[in-house]
Amino acid sequence: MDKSFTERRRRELLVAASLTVAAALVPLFIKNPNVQNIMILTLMFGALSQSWNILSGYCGQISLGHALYFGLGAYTTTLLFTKFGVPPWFGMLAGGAISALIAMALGYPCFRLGGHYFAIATIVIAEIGLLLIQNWEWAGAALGIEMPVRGDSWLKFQFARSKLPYFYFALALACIAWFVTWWLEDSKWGYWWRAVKDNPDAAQSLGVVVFDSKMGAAAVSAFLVAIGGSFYAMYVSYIDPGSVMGFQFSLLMALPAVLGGIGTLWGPLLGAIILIPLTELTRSYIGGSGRGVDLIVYGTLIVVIALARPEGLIGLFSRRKEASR
Amino acid sequence: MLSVHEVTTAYQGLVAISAVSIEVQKGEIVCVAGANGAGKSTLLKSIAGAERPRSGTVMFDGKRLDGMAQHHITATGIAYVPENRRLFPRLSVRDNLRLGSYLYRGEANREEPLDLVFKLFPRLSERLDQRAETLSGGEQQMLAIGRALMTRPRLLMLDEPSQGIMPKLVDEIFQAVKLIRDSGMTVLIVEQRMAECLEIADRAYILQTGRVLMQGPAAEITGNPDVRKAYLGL
Amino acid sequence: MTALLETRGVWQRFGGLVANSDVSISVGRGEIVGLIGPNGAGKSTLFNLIAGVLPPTQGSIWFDGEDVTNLPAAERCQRGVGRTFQVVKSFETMTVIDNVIVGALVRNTVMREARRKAHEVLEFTGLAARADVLASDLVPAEKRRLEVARALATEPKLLLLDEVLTGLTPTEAQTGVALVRKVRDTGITVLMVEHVMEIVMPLVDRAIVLDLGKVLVEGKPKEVVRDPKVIKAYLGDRHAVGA
Amino acid sequence: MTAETIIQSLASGLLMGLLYGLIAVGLALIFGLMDVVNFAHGEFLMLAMYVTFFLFTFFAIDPLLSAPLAAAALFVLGAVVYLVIVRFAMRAKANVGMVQIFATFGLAIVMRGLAQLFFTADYRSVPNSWLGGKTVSVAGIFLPQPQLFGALVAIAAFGGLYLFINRTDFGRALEATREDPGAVALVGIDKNRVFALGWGLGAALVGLAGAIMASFFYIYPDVGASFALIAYVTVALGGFGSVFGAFAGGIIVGLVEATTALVLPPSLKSVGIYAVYLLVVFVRPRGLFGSM
Amino acid sequence: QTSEVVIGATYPLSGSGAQVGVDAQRAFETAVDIINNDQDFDLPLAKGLGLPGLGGAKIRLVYADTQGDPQKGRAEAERLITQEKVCAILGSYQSAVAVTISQICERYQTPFLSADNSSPSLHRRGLKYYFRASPHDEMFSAGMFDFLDAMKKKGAKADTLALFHEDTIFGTDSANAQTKLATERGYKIVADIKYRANSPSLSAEVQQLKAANADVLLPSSYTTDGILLVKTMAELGYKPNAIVAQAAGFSEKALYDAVGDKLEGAITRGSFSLDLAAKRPMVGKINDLFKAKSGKDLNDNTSRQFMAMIIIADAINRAKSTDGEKIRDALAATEIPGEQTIMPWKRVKFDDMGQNNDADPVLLQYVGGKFVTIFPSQAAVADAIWPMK
Ligand SMILES: Nc1ncnc2c1ncn2[C@@H]1O[C@H](COP(=O)(O)OP(=O)(O)OP(=O)(O)O)[C@@H](O)[C@H]1O
Ligand SMILES: Nc1ncnc2c1ncn2[C@@H]1O[C@H](COP(=O)(O)OP(=O)(O)OP(=O)(O)O)[C@@H](O)[C@H]1O
Ligand SMILES: [Mg+2]
Ligand SMILES: [Mg+2]
Repeated sequence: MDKSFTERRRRELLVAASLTVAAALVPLFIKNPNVQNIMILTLMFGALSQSWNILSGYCGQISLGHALYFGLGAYTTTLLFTKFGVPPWFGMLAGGAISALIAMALGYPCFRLGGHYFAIATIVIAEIGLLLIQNWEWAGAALGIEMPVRGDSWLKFQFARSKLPYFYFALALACIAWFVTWWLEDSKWGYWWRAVKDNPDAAQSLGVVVFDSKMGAAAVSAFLVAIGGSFYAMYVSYIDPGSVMGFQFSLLMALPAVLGGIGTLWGPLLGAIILIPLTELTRSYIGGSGRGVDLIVYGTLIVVIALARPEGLIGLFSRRKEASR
Repeated sequence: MLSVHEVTTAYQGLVAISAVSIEVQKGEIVCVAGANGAGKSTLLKSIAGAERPRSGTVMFDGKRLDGMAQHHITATGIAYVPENRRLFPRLSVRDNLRLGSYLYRGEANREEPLDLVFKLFPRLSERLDQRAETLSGGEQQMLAIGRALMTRPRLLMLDEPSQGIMPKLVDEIFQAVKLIRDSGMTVLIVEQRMAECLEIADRAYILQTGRVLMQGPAAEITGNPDVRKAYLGL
Repeated sequence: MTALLETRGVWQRFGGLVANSDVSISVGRGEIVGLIGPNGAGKSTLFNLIAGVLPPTQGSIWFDGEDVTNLPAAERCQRGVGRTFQVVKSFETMTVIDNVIVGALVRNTVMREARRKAHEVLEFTGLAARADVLASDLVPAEKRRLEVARALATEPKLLLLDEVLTGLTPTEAQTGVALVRKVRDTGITVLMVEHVMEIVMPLVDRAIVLDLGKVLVEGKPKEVVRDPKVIKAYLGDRHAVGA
Repeated sequence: MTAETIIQSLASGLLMGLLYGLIAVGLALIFGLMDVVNFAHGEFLMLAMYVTFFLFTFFAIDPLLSAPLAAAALFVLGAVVYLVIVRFAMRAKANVGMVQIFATFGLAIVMRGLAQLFFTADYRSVPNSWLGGKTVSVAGIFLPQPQLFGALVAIAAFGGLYLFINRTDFGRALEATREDPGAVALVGIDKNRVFALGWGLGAALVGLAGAIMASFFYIYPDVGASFALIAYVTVALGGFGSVFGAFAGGIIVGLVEATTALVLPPSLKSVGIYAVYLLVVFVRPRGLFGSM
Repeated sequence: QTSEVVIGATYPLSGSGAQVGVDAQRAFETAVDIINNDQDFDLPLAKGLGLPGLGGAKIRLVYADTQGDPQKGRAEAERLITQEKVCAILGSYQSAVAVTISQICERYQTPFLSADNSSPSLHRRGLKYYFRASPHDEMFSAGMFDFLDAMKKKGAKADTLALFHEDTIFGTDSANAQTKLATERGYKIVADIKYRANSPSLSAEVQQLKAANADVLLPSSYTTDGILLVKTMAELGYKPNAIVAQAAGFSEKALYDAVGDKLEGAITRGSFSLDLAAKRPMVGKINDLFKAKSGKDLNDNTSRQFMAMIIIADAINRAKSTDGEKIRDALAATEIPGEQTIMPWKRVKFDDMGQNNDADPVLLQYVGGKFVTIFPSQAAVADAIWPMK
């Protein structure tokens, strides 16, 4: 019994490693920048959703305001770089740390709130963040900030045409998010989170410190999402409050996990692999009509997936895995 | 009156009862007993329409029930009090009872069964404005039965009504069941407390791992030495 | 040695309703104590106070020689209070083994050990065959057993059992009774609520009867069931004759 | 800042707040009934506005008169959305809430797409309705007639809804279904019917709001977005599931919005609403009147 | 020789900016019709079929939907360049999206001709491939203040100003430019109201405008907010002396359809005026062509979009190539006299930052259900009515 468990864990690791290697090879063969862009976005959203999944999927605290942490990561990196010349690598870590701290500071009052009250509080707090940045002259306010283009450089993580560095960065991000989840899944935290999600009263009676569990999940989740935000800022090299901190972004971050299977190890990635190309391709190939057909197709697919597989697409792959979860 | 014929019901492929047949005659109290997980609750759920049988038929007064929606089954005259009672916790006792007569809304005499309910459980009449969730366990059970009676059933199905009830009330509830039968209803009851239950029952079935192991008049079952040993703990 | 658990003049009010009034009981180490009383007498409420779900309105709770009145539930669990819930509270989306691991983590920081401990407890409680089943797929009786298993995994000094043996046939109940004895034999003190006298009376060393939130009678089970106050409030005439 | 400015602000805020309440109450009803946050709520509003617009443009029916028609149309829409989408989304075993959020989110996108396809992306408005642009002025305080009318409708709708829920058998069935949808069959209630009617009713209330809005607001496929978030906050502030909460929440949101704009730059006026929401739930974690 | 020249157009085609994007499609199509077919207009490339410089090659347009999102705009621009092989990109309404698109264009050495972005910072980023033929907010605002100066000289009361602007990039830029000019030219700003775009209600904002009671109201709003602003002003009984708008919503038909009756005498800056048709008949004819497609008259946005297509086609024609760098050089050498445009501009000629500084804005007044040019004097067909009715 114990053996089959360890075996499963090992198998998961193996699958992940093979997938990583396979993914790493793809851009060597597919050079089309548009396809590469879609792959990068897929990995980025996969990683973001995986991070979101830690707080909302595993720990059950549905956050619809994660754009706040994404924006904090993006803004910290960009501001440190443009105002003080700090290389984005450091900005990224700083952004992550700031986000984690803010997540905990906000968690302090918010984690007392139940279900939808918590979700709305996260939306509202993210909106406040958005409005504050939008009115903060030094940070570019509504005009946003552009990362000045200064030619290719690893230190500044800037590459004019090659997408490979971005791709591998995004791949690494997805791997890290996945691995952190994998690792935490079979740790005290992982069990605590799931217990808190299922039944906080029972969890408490079994020695789980509910508040600390939520704080831990929030910090990890916010940290990773902020790294994603930094990556976005470097990749797109322009940020403005509306596009990195908007409510829509919070939803987009949650969507892959929900469609793939919330609270599961593979759900977010699977969801992203299906959803992001779908989003991009419908917009690119039918959005040009200007008649809203892309929205109809995209929205219909979301509805259909949500209805056909309410537990997430991961259910298609193995029913047993779900049962043994 | 009720005839369950070779009913098989499964949960996600796992068969819980297989080819179970039982008969209930009008005016009887029939007791169904068996170990944990024998499928007693599943049998009641299959009759009430809370679970859909995989095969077999359920006939009630000439009507075929299997496949019918649960609320329609209630409307044909079967009232089901599930194991966990399923009261409306934040509604008052009065509203819970009133909802029992939802099928008769608009009728002047919709509250007619209330007399019977208050006769059986006078305590409920004292607590009409209390929220159901604040009742004690026993009172909740009374309310659940009362609510079921308000649907004016011809057949009342009770799933372990004595569970979690203090000894004094257990007796009251069994006495109430007898009174209910005497007022003209038929009762199908699932119980672990077989001794008490067999005292009031006319006939009994014993289920084991999803099949009917034994059936017969209550007295006969009580007298069976195997039953005495295995189920009555004597 | 002091008692393992002591409640001193504990009151619990819910709005106007007094669920516990001036309850002072004590449970000695190694005892099995039965807490009985009519529905709504305040038994589960007292359990909640002991386990730290809410602080008492008044009074104090002492565990293992220390005042734990203001400690949160998780902390009390770490100190050795294990409890089950009358209305079962399983982690529905987790498997049986995972449910138990959560409990085992209190005293085992290494995952492998927690897992081993959990398996051990499942064996002990007879749930081993259901280890990989989702808790939501268990039948009520199994869920109650899971409650016990989870609590045992926390390696408690005191185990609070709230109607875990209901809904069992007499034979099955006997298995349950044996399990409780086995638990006590491993050195765990048990305080249990149960309405089925056939189970409680032979099992407990001492019975405390609660009525209307107050301690009505306390003593050896045989004496308690003969007490006219208990018969009137709780047992009913039938048991008076039987006893 | 003169006293007049303040009074005018409060009056405008109050009128707007009643409208917010009316928009939000449908959401509160649906939420209370089945714990579903309808993310297509704003799009329901959008559709109601288009219904009103087209009735006006093609049949010259004034928004005042078309309000019941819009409500009826939305009633059908709500019931259909429940029967065709939400009913199935509820089959999920875990994370039902999220699945529903995203099913309705998908629906919102589809509705926007359909609106753009059939109604084009153009901005529309009902130019000269009976009340449009008319104002009552009392002692220098201006009260626009459409909003005034809207406020009256909102109060009437709330009153009606209150009586309906508290005084009728169907209202009781609604409450019972909200308590335990799995148990209502035990007393012969068809939960799908109750849910469908609940959705219909919730949507119909949005329909009313949309008809009123159409006489003074612009209309385009994305118009719902402006109101959706406010509606969610209103409902949460008042307390999920509480119809009265939505009413009170609406008034508070309207007043807070108006007063914030007096002290902060107006671009930050929603910060006032958000801050009040946070303050309220930190003190009362279930909103002002919420029970769940 | 290529028989086809592919040009990309990146616009919001769904979402809240969709209406502008959809109208832009019609404007581009009108221009492409004129270029590809033989038309008798005094516009570059109107006569004759296609682009003579490339052997009569026809222009084909590819649209991409940015949804108003910088990241998506960027992705679409890259897709257009690498996959659709466009040789130039036109865009993009929202200035934030123009930032990322122009970056990508720079990286791929593909010219980006900004048709209608008005943020002044766009051309100051040292990009080689960025061009803008139309004015930016500073030029527009300068035009507005020139007009105000002129009115003051005539004795009109225009000393105090109220700024009313939305909080995204357009409103912020516009307000910044206006604030600067007001200080320089000695106007007093008595209210500076920044509001949240697409607010459900503007009563509080209008309250403050009313209280400030400035001589001139300077709104910078998109259509939605414009409609709500005007309606709310009427409801709260606020009638300013004069409105001088920073176009956007105030040059959209939808706004006048909705609240035109309340806007008699409102003034807006613009880059286009149908009055020009009197002097330059082709303007009227082209407007008819556009109207046949879209059901609307050319306006501030669509006219600029139309011109952008003509200008880029002209450059490609002169470059005699679809090579990005050659087109860029041709663009840099552009010199189209004002008469060969449909705009009231002096000419089209880019400075070394890619900005055309000879695109003079005009001021239009809404009188009797249509726009009348009132400033500058060489373009004006009527005197301003001041204060507005
Ligand atoms: N919801 C469910 N999902 C999966 N399996 C179930 C479910 N409910 C019951 N079962 C299975 O069906 C079988 C019969 O269960 P049922 O509840 O009918 O037994 P029972 O005789 O009523 O037991 P008890 O005395 O505990 O009430 C059991 O083996 C149980 O595991
Ligand atoms: N959270 C609460 N809020 C209000 N009243 C409560 C609460 N918890 C318990 N009560 C009330 O306190 C009283 C005691 O309840 P308790 O659950 O302790 O009874 P019990 O002795 O366990 O009964 P049973 O044997 O039926 O389980 C009851 O009247 C109950 O309704
Ligand atoms: Mg059962
Ligand atoms: Mg209890």
